[in-house]
Amino acid sequence: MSLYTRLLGDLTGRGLAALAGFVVLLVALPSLVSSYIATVATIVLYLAFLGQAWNLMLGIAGLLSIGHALFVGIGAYASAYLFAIHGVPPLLGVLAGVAIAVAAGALIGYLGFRFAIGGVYFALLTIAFAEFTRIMVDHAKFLGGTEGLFLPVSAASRHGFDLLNLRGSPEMFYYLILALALAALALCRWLLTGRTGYYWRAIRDNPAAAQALGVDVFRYRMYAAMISAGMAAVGGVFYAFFYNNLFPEQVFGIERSIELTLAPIVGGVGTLFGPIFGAFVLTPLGELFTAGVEWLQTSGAIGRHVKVDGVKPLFWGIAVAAIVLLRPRGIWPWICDRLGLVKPPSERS
Amino acid sequence: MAPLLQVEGVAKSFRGLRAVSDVSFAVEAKEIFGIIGPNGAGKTTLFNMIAGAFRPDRGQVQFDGRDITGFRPDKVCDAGIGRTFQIVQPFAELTVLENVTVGALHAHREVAAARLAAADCLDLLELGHRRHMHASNLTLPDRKRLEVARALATGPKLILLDEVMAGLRPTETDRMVVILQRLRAEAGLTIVLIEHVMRAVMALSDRVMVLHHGEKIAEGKPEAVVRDPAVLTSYLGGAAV
Amino acid sequence: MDVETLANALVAGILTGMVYGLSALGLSVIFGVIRIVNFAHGELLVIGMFAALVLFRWLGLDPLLSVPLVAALLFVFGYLLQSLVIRRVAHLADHMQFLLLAAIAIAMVSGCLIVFGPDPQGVQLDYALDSFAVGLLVIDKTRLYAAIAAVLVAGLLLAFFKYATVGRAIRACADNYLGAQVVGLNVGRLYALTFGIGSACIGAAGCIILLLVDVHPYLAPGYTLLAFIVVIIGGMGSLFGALLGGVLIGVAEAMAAVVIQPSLKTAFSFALLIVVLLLRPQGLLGKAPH
Amino acid sequence: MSAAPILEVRDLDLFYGDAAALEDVALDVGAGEIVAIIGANGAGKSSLIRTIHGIEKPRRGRILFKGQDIAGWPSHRVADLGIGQVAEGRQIFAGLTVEENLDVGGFLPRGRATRARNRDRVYALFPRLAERRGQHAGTMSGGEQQMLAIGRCLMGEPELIMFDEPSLGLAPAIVQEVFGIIEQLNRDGITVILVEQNVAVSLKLAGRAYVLENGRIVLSGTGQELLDHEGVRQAYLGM
Amino acid sequence: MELATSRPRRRAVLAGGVAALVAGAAPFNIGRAQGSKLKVGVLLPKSGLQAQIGIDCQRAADLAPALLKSKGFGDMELVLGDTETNPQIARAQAEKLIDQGIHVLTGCFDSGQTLAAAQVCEQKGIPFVVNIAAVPSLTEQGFKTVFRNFPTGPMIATDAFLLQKEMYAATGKAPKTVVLMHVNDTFGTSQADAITKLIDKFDMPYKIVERISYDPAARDLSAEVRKGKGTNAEAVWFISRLNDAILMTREMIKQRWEPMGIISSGPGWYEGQYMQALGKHGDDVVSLVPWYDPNKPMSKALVAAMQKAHAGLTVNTNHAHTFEAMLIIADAYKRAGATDAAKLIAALEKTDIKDNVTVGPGVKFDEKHQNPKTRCSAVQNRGGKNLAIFPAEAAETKPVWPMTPWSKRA
Repeated sequence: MSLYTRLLGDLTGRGLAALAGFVVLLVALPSLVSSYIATVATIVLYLAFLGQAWNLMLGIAGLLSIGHALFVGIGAYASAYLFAIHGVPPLLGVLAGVAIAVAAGALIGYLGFRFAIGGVYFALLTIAFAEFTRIMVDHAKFLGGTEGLFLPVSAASRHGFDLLNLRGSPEMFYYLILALALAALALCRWLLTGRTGYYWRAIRDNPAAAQALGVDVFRYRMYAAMISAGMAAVGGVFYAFFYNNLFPEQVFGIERSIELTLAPIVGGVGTLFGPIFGAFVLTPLGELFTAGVEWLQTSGAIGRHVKVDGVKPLFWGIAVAAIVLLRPRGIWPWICDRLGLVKPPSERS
Repeated sequence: MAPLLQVEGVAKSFRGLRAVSDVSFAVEAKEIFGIIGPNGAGKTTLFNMIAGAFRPDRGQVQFDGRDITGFRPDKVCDAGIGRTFQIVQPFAELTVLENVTVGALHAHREVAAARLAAADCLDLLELGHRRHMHASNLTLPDRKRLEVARALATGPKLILLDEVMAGLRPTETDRMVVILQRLRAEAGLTIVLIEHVMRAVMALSDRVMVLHHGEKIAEGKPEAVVRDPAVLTSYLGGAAV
Repeated sequence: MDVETLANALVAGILTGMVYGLSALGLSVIFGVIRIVNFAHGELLVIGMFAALVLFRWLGLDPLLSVPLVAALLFVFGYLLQSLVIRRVAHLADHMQFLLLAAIAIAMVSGCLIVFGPDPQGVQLDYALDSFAVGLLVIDKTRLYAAIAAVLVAGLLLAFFKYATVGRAIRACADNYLGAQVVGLNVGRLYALTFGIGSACIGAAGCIILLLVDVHPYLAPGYTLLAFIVVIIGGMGSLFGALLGGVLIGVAEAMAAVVIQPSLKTAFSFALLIVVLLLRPQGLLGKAPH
Repeated sequence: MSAAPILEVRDLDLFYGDAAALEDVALDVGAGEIVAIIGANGAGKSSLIRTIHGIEKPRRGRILFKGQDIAGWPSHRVADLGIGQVAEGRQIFAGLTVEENLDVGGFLPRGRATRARNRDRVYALFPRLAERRGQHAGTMSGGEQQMLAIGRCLMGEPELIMFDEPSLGLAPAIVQEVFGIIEQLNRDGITVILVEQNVAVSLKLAGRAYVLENGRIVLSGTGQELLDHEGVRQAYLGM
Repeated sequence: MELATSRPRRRAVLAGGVAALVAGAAPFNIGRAQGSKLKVGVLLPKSGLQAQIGIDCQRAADLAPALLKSKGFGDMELVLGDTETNPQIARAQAEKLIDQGIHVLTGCFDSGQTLAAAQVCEQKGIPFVVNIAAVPSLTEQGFKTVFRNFPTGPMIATDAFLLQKEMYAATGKAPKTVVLMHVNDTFGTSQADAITKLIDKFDMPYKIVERISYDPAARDLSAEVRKGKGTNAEAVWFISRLNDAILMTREMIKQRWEPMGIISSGPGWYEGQYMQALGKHGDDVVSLVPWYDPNKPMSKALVAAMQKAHAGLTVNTNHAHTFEAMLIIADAYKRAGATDAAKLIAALEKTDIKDNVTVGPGVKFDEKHQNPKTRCSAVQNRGGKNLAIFPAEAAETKPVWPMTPWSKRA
């Protein structure tokens, strides 16, 4: 099978056009909008990237992780520590971060699989590891502890472009995360259409039957956990160098873990484009609510001193609950069907 | 020559209830071997012990000159034994072709080759026209056939078929009998089957073993076994009522 | 570390742990029967605390006396939540239930934030700063009262499940769903009742905790995690397990704080959780899955 | 059929997703009868019982119990009309005591007022349950659990009991005992639907029987007619 | 709002819809006409754990434009942001404020949040006058656009030792042992580090017997207090936030821990809400903190304005330093005569204000953009008010030391 068929073979003409249009739009975006919106778009792409990593764990290997911030944090802290303290460029730091995260993913996966901890229990195991790590990093002086770990910035990074050291302008980070998100999409697609992907989907649907067909279920589940952790760590490196500051609570906190599960769940677990689509719905939705609340304030509909901090997350929570109740398979499969972007199985090669 | 599959004195209990006690039998290469017995006789438990789903409490399973007792299911498959499940276990979200491809990937490195081989298996089981349906939408008889196709696609030397005829109409049963006979003749496959449909058992089996309450009560040519008084009693409930 | 400090920490840990156990009971009941992991647990607790706070401000009601009122309020809330919302996602996968409850939780916290603001608020009772001295021990009054109240409420709940026919019917639903349908139990209504009872229990715990802790909306996630740890250690669905888990965590945190370093104490809870998950995933008093 | 029908099933279809489990099923059960339903694994016997009992929702068809159409009713309402079920695998409450199991069985409105009396009757019928009333049901033997399942069902004062594979996993001596109880309950006036793999026994016990294949009724007649039927003998009796 | 009316065509949902959503999220302030007013971004934690403190700081910022205009400074317009007590949101909010066209930023009270915002300002070239934040790295990293008029952690620690010596000498009562209890966050940890590092330089009469760190989000501090009491130290030195300060005090009373006195360096213990929540039990705590000099004219103006706006509210560190940051900005704007960032930064570097609010000779930045001359005071809670007790030149009353035991408070 050619690379083209493996990556894009399932798309209809309309689907290809939509994808192409989407990519073109994303490439052109920074020159079209204000820097604030470009930052929002960067965060959207970052969440889209992490969503795909997380999706491998649940959608593919059937493991619900609510502690994925652990792997993100490992990538972030490892690369930032090496860069800020020892001057090691992130291009090397990413290797260290990924290696540690993959080892952590392997450890958690091993414990989860070998001790047959499934479903909600596995989720809590991941939370426990993430929280435990957070508290440990809180007390790790060499990582800055609660005082935070800071990467040096300067005015030079306003317009600069230094990929080796990941120092540069917001545009550089935008295109970097765009490239990463698209690469992640291609990687997942490539894996899914190959042997590994068949095995993963079989294991997700029915592990006992897969095993009877000669699939080493444990090994392939471990692959999923490790790849997912490794990808999350790459996202963590981006996080560290984009934000330039790391605090344990901000990096490992359970809010971070929950945040990165939202896009794939809303978009559609187990689908490839779902996490990306989910991110593109959710983050702007949140920003919209913020803008809406501000508008209500400036227009005088509600007073400046009314407690409005809660209004945005209140609507946001209601919106997400509505999505779960109305489109439990996620929004993306529904859109995909309605618009005819993907070929039915009978037309695939 | 040693038999292809040799089961010696295997036993299994669940919560103190003996499901299988000290059953031994041997299956020669290219033989079709039937296992019959009333529900709850321990037939499926016996299969699960051969296929690695349960580890026997006692006894040994030899296959192709190797001791495979207590192997994991995937290792048993690697050794050359394919199996179907009595309660069908399709990959519900995958299409029929993809279901069988998972099996075929055991025998073929490349996905493309595996898909071709899977398509062949489907044609053989007369499921070709359903290849793009999702497995969850198949009728029960088609799911049974899918089970067989998937197990076949792994390229086994021996296949364990657990009630694959159940629910088939008489004509369909006859078709399946022909297919299985052809598999033996053309691919040299050895078949061990659990079956309630006596018509199929009688037509297919070289030898039949009868289990009752976890114990072997008879073994031999099918015509002889069904006249065995012990067998008749077990089926007709003897003095019950 | 001297004996006096250790003894005091141990006693305070046990008393606090009983309150932890009560708050976790609600989670355990709901999970044990409905198999729903209530990720909005801490939020319900915070709502209970705010309800008790409002009753204190309006009527000057001691939170211990408002336990029945707040429990009734949360019962209704939980009953409606189950029968109107959660019932609809019962057939969905774990992660969808998790997301729904997380979304509901966020909405609830935000609602509290809008109504009550972010500041910690507490009740000032006449006996708030009193304590008893017994030999080496100095036991503060509120903590002792809270523990007694927690044990009473927990005892009431245990008696309900043991002796009331409705309680037995709920246990039957938890034990065997199909069996419950077969004997003609109205499982949907019993589930709603269960969620209501679990929520009432959380509400009672909220009133009691208000004696010890000032309430603010952001308390919620911490209590959700705490209850999870307690329940998993004790055994999901086991009521005695929840109480035992609560006391264990209460003592472990108190001891870790005085012996090692307070800022590390929650790490011990998580480490304990990991160990229990690995060695005995069903929890100390939980039953092994069938 | 000798007596007036207590249960009539007409045009019943049941689907799981797109797959049909029952198609066009029709059957009649007269008051006081024992009716057997036989068929291979997966033929739809349990699905039929679950649909009658309201646990599965049919796509089409009518289920008339004493003239009232109960198709699509939830199981707690069906049970309260007097339809009981002794389910496959017994489905007792393993973590509850024997007494608590019976208590929950009498939770139905129709059995609530007479709960104490019904319990005494069950204990009289199964003295072994009385001996073990405080014991956790999960710790009892298979036979005792089956007695408990039947006793629990009786707590709801059913007029019709559907037995699903009552002999499964039981030792031969116990199987005989169970069938003896079924006969006795029938003599006491309870109508019985019996689904049983042990085809010969159930045909001997039943006044009439239906054969289910692939979700359709393909044959019906008296128990003896089916015992003598060539196709039934070949398919289910191993001869 | 655009989005509500122009619904994207279905066919183009994938591409156009996303663009519309993103575009729809554009804040309304973009492109607002630029007036001659100086737009000052005020970024504070107004929700989350530090909400009350952020809101407290905001009160002073709100007073500043009118008060400073009356003193002859130019027009200033405040553009507000909320960090939600979260450095990441602080960063995003800083970007958003800059996008909204602010000329200068002030904030963020908390060290972590301030550092995160400082990175954005540095990257975008926007001047940032820190109101409160003590972490040394803020002025050690070589930021070109960041200015701080607040003492660094080591400066606060140094003053804390000096002021204590002064107090012990004046009262003749010094503890021999002290337990240091600090909240485990950016401020608490860096402050505690500075204290343990510097103590040997000052030949203090006491030893620090134990350093106890606790979780800022802790719900219940009974075990923490128990551990502190168990050290049998004669006095206790806290570095806290508001909520934990209240909880700590209650637990100390319940556990009948009667130290010689409570010293605090940092927020929490001097705040109005603290004294309100604890009443008589909130008295006698000594806070060694940056403070205003009640004798300076500008301070008097601030106190008067605050009395007018919020009757009963006493001026504290939060107000003094937030207001002074506004004063520094107004002063630079006046001298620069423009809203241009480069000119403002140049003017800020030449700042030399004598008529200020806080303790010390005035405001003048060194080459690292730190005001090295700003000083701390010792203030004591007395009858619900903060009274300065040291240094002598900025004192209002005599100290109560040792503190009145809990059981003997009327």
